[in-house]
Amino acid sequence: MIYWNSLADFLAMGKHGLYVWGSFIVMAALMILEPILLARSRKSLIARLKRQYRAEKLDNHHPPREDNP
Amino acid sequence: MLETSDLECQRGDRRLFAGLGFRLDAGELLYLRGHNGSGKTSLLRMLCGLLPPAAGEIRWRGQPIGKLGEDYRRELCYLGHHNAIKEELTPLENLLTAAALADEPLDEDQALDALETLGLAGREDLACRYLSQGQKRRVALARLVNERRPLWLLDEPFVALDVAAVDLVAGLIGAHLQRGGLAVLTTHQPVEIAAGTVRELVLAREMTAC
Amino acid sequence: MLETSDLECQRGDRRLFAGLGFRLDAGELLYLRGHNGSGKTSLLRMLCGLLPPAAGEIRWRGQPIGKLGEDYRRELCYLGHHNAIKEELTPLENLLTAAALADEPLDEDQALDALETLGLAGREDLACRYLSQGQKRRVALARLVNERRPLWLLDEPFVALDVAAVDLVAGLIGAHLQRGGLAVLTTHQPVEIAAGTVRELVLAREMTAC
Amino acid sequence: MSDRLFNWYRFASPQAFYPLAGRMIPWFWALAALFGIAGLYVGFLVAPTDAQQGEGYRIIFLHVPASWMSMFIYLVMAFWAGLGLAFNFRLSGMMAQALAPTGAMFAFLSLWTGALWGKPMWGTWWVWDARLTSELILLFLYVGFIALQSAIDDPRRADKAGAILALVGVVNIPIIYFSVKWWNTLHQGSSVNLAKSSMATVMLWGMLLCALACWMYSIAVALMRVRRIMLEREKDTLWVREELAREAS
Amino acid sequence: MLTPILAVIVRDLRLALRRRSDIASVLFFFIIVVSLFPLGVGPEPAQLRKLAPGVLWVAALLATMLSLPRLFADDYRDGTLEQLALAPQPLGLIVLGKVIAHWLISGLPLTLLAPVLGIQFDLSGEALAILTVSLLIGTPALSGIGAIGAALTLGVRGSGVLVSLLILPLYIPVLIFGAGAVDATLTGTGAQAHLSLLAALALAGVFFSPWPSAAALRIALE
Amino acid sequence: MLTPILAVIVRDLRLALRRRSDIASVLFFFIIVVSLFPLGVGPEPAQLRKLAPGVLWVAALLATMLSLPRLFADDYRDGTLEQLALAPQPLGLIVLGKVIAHWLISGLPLTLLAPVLGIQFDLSGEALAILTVSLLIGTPALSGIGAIGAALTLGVRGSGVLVSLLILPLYIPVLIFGAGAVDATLTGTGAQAHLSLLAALALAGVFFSPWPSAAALRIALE
Ligand code: HEM
Ligand SMILES: Nc1ncnc2c1ncn2[C@@H]1O[C@H](COP(=O)(O)OP(=O)(O)OP(=O)(O)O)[C@@H](O)[C@H]1O
Ligand SMILES: Nc1ncnc2c1ncn2[C@@H]1O[C@H](COP(=O)(O)OP(=O)(O)OP(=O)(O)O)[C@@H](O)[C@H]1O
Ligand SMILES: [Mg+2]
Ligand SMILES: [Mg+2]
Repeated sequence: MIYWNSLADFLAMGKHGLYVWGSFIVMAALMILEPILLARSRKSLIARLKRQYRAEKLDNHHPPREDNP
Repeated sequence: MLETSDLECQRGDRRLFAGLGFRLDAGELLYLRGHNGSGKTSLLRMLCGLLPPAAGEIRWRGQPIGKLGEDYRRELCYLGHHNAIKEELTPLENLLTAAALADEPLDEDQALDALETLGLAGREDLACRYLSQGQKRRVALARLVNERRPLWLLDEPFVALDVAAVDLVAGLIGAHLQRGGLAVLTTHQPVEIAAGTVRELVLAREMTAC
Repeated sequence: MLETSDLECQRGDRRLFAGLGFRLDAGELLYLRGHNGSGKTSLLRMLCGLLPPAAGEIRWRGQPIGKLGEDYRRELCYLGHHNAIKEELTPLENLLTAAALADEPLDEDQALDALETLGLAGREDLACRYLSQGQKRRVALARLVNERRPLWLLDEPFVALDVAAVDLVAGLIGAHLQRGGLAVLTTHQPVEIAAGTVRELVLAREMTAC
Repeated sequence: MSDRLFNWYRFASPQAFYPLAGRMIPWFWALAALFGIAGLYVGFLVAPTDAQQGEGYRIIFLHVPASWMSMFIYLVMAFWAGLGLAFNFRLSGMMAQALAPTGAMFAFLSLWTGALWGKPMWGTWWVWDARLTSELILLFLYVGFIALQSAIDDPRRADKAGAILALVGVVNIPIIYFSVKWWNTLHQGSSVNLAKSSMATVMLWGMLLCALACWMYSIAVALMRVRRIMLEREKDTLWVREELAREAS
Repeated sequence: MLTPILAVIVRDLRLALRRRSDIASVLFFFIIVVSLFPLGVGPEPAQLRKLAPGVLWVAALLATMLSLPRLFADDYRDGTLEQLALAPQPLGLIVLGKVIAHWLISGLPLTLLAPVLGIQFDLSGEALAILTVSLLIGTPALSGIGAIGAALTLGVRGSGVLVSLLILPLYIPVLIFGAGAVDATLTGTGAQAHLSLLAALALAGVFFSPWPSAAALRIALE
Repeated sequence: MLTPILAVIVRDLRLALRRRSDIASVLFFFIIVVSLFPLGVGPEPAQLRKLAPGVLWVAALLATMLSLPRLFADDYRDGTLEQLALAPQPLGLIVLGKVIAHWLISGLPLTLLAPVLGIQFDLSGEALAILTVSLLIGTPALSGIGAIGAALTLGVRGSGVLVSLLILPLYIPVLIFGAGAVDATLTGTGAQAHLSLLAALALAGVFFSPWPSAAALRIALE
C-alpha cells in the first residue's frame, strides 16, 4: 500500500525534497499558528473586557446598551 | 412638508440624541439650538440625507427621503460650516460653477447682481483666497439670492459676517419664508428673522421639542 | 505699551487703511471694528509682525517691533481665524504641543484643567477631527486659560461658540486685563468684557480713531 | 417586514449567532483533522510518482487546495460584504472581516507553494503569467481589504468601505480561474474534470481530501475569529456581559 | 445627463489651469523618472531599448498615482464634495466627470510627452507610435481605477499608502498589457491583442468605476 | 536652543505615527519602484548589479520628493505655521527640527530598507554596506535641500515646477555621489572620496537650508 521504501527516500522526495518540504512546512506552520494566535488574542480580549466591566462597575456610569439590531 | 419621527443620532460610541420628532410646513422656520457638540450639524446632515440616522425616519411631502433620492435633493439647499468655495476661483466663477453643478440656470448678470447684493462689488474678479473671512462667507451665501428651492438647511450662516451682512442674510431668509419656503437654521447669535411661524428645537441632554 | 503711528495697509492694489495710529496701555482693551474686508485681520497680523506695513511703525514698550524680534514674540499671543490645531491629535496633545512650541511650561494636569474649563471634559482623548466646529474652537481657546503673556491679539475668538462659551472666553479676557494685560480683539458679535478702559477703533473708508 | 425575514434577521444577529458558532467550532476542527490526515496519507504515502514531474508533483496536494480556498473564501467574503451593504445586517460585516485574514493566508500559500513548485518545474520562481499575476492581485486585494478596514475607526463605515472594495475585486476571481483558458500560459490547465479525469484516481482523491480539510479548517478559523470580533464590537451590550459571565462560571 | 459631467469637467480644468503647477509637477515627475534611468543605467542602446517600455509605463503609472490623493481630497476639505453629493444628478455621473478631467490633466499630457521621451531610449518610429497609442488607451483606465482608491481612502487615517496599496494591484494588468504592447512591437509579434485588452480595461475602468467610487464617497461623507 | 527643535521633532513624529500610512507610503513607494524594475528588465544578475545603485538612489530620491509637498503645507493650511512663526525661537531652528523629523520619517526608514531590497539585485555584502552608508549620509541632504523647495512652493504662487527645477539640480550631485559610491565599490575603486563629498553636502544641506527656508516661509505668510 505505502509507496515509499525508506524514510530517507520519503524525505528526499526524489531530488525535490527542499521544494516539497519547504511548501509543506510553511503551510503547516501557518495553519497551526493561526488558530493558536486567535485563541490567545481571544483570551487577552476577554481579560481586557472583564477589567473594563469591573472599572465601570466601580465608578458606576456607562450603563450597558440594550441590544438593538 | 418635512417631518421626522423618532430620529436617533449615534457618533462613535456617543448617542447625541434619540426619539427626536418634529414637523415643519411651508413658510415655517425651525431654529435648532443647543450647546457646542450637541448634534446640530449632525442633525442637519441627516436632514440632507448625507448621514443615515441610527434609527427613525425623515419624510418630505410624506415620503421617506431615502426613497425620493434625487427628487429630494433637487428641492433642498444646504450650507454647511465649510464654505464650499474654491480659493483659486473668483467669487463670480464660484457662484456660476455652484449653480451649474446644482443644475440651476444662472446667468452672469444674475450672479453679478447677487454678488453685489452681498456687498462684494469690486471683488468679483479677485481670487477668493485674497478675500477676508467674512467676504468668503458672503460668497457662499450669495447662492441664496437666486435660490428658489423650497427647503433651506443652513448651518450657522451668520458666522464671520458683520452686522450689515447679518441683516441682509436674515432678510434673504425672511423673503424665502414669505414665498412659502421652509428653513432650518442653527446659530449661536441672536438674529431676528421675519417669519410667520418660528419653531424652536433645543438639542440637549434632556431633549425638548416643540 | 503698544503704539502705532501712521500705519498703512496695502493689499494687492487696494489701500485698506492709512495714517492709522493708536496707543494701548496695560489693562486696556482695544476693539477693532469694521465691516467685512475692512482690514481687521490684516491689522492684527501687522501687530504680530507677520505682515510688514506699507508705511508707518509699530512700537512695543517704545521700541519698533521689527527690532525687538524674538523678544516681542515672546510677549504676544495671537489667535487667528484658523484654529491652528491638528485634526489627528487629541485636544490634550494639541494643547501640550502648542505650549511646547511656544516655549511655555505646561504640565498635563494644567492642560486637562484648561480643557475642562472650556467644557471639553470627556473629549480629551478624541481626535480633534471628530469634534464639532465649536468644540474645535474651544480647543484653540483653551490656550488662553494658562496664558500669561501680556499682549493678546485675538481675531474673532467667539466665532462658532455657544453662549456659555462666549461668556467664559469673555471672562478669560477680562481676567487677563485685570492682571494688567493688553488685548486687541475683533468680533462682529456684541460681547460684554469687563475691562478698565475699552478703546474702539473703527476701520472704514473714513477712518475714525479714538 | 414579513415574519420570515424577521426570523432570519434574528438568527443573523450576533447575539444568536455567537453561542451557535461556539458549539460548531469543535466539529469543524474534528472534520478538518480527519480529512487532513486522510488527504496527507493518500497524497504523501500512497500516491505513486508522476511520470513527468517526479516526486516534486506532490506539492499539488498543498498548492491546489490553497489556491482553491483563496478564491473560494474571497467569493464568500464578497457575498457577506454585499449582503451587509444591501441589508445592513450587523453580522455580515463581521463575517467578511473574519474571513479576510484566512483568505489572505491561503492566497499567500498558493503563491508560496506555486513558486516552490515552479523552480523545479519551470526553472523559475516567478513569471508574469496571467494566472500567477491575478493570484498575486488576489493577495493584494485581501491585504488592501484588511488595511482599509483597520484604517477606519468606525466599524460601520469600515464595513461599508470594505464591502465596496470586496465587490469591486470580485472580477478578479473569474480571471484567475479562466486565465489558463483565455491565455496560453506556462501554468497548467484545469485537470480536475469529473467526466474524465486525466489524473490518476488516487491523486485526485488525495487532492480532494486535502481541499476538504482546508475548507473545514477555514470554517473553524473563521468562526473563531468572528466570535472574537463580535465580543470586541459589541462589548457595550448586555449580552456580551452575560455571555462572558456565563463562560466564566 | 451630459451637462453635469461637462460642468464638472469645466470646473476641474479651470481649477487645474489656475494652479498650473499641479499639472506641471505630474509631467515633471514623469520626465524625471524617465530621464534619470538612462543616466543611472548607462548609454548602451540595446539595453536601453529593452528597458524602455517598462520604464515609460512604470513612470506613467507612478505619475498618475501621485496625483490621485488630491482627486477628491480638496473638495472634501472645503465642503464642495458635500455640495456635489447633494446635487440632483447621480453622484456617479459627477465622478465620471472628475475622472475625465483627471485624465485630461494627467493622462493626456503624459501621453503627448511620451514619444519625445521615448527618443532617449533609441526606440524606433513604430515602437514610439505603439507606445503613444498604448498610453492613450491605457491612461484612462488608470484614472478610472484610481478614482475608486481615492474615494475609498478619503478621510481615512493615513490614506497615502492605502491608495497605493488598493490601487496598485489593479494597475498591474494595465501595466502588463501596456508595456507588453510595446514589447511585442519590439520583438515583432504585433501589439494588436495587447491593445484590445487595454481598451477593454479602459472602458471598464472609466465607465464602471464611477459607481463604486460614488458609493465610497457617500460613505466618506457620513 | 535645543528644546524648540526637540518639541518640533516630537510633534512631527507623533503626527507621523498618528497617520502611520504616510511613512508607510513613502516606504511602499520605494519598494515598488525598486521592485518593479528588476521585473521589467529581466533577471540577468550582471545587468541587475549594474542597474542597482542607480535604481535604488533614484527611488530614494523620488520617495523623498514625494513627501516634500506636505512638509509645510498642512501647517500652513490650519494656521499652525503662523503660530510657529510667532514662537519666540528663530524660525530657522524650528525648520531645522522639521527637517530632522522629516529625515527620521522618510530618509531613515528608506536607508534601513535599502539593503534588503538590494539583495534582489544580487549585490555583494560590501556593496550593500556602502549602499546603506551612502544613503545614511545622503538622505539628510535630500531632506534639507527639499525643505527649501517646500518652503518656496508655499510662497511662490502657481510655480511648483520652478521649485522642482530649482531643487532637482541640487539633488543631482547627491544622486551622483551616492550612486557613485556604490558604483565605485562594485568596480573596486573605493567609495571614500564619494562618501566624504556626500557628507559635506549633507552637512551643508541640513544646517544651511533651514535659514533660506525660514525666510521663504515668512514671505509665504505675509
Ligand atoms: C506562484 C505560482 C503559482 C500560482 C499563483 C498558481 C495559482 C494557481 C491557482 C489559483 C490554481 C487554482 C485554479 C484552478 O483550479 O483552475 C492553481 C491550480 C493548479 N496549479 Fe498552480 N500556481 C502557481 C504555480 C504552479 C506551478 C509551478 C505548477 C506546476 C508546474 C502549478 C500547477 C497547478 C496545477 C496542476 C493546478 C490544478 C489545476 C486543476 O487541476 O484544476 N501551479 N494554481
Ligand atoms: N467618533 C466619535 N466618538 C465620540 N464622539 C464623537 C465622535 N464623532 C463625533 N462625536 C461627537 O459628536 C458631536 C458632533 O456634534 P455636531 O458637530 O453635530 O455638533 P454641533 O451641534 O453642530 O456643534 P457646534 O455648535 O459646535 O457646531 C460632538 O460632540 C463630537 O464630540
Ligand atoms: N491681492 C489683493 N488685491 C485686492 N484686494 C485684496 C488683495 N488681498 C486682499 N485684499 C483685500 O484686503 C482685505 C483683507 O481684509 P481682512 O482680511 O484684513 O479683513 P477683515 O477686516 O479681517 O474682514 P472680516 O471681518 O471679514 O474677517 C479684503 O477686503 C480683501 O478683499
Ligand atoms: Mg455644528
Ligand atoms: Mg478677519
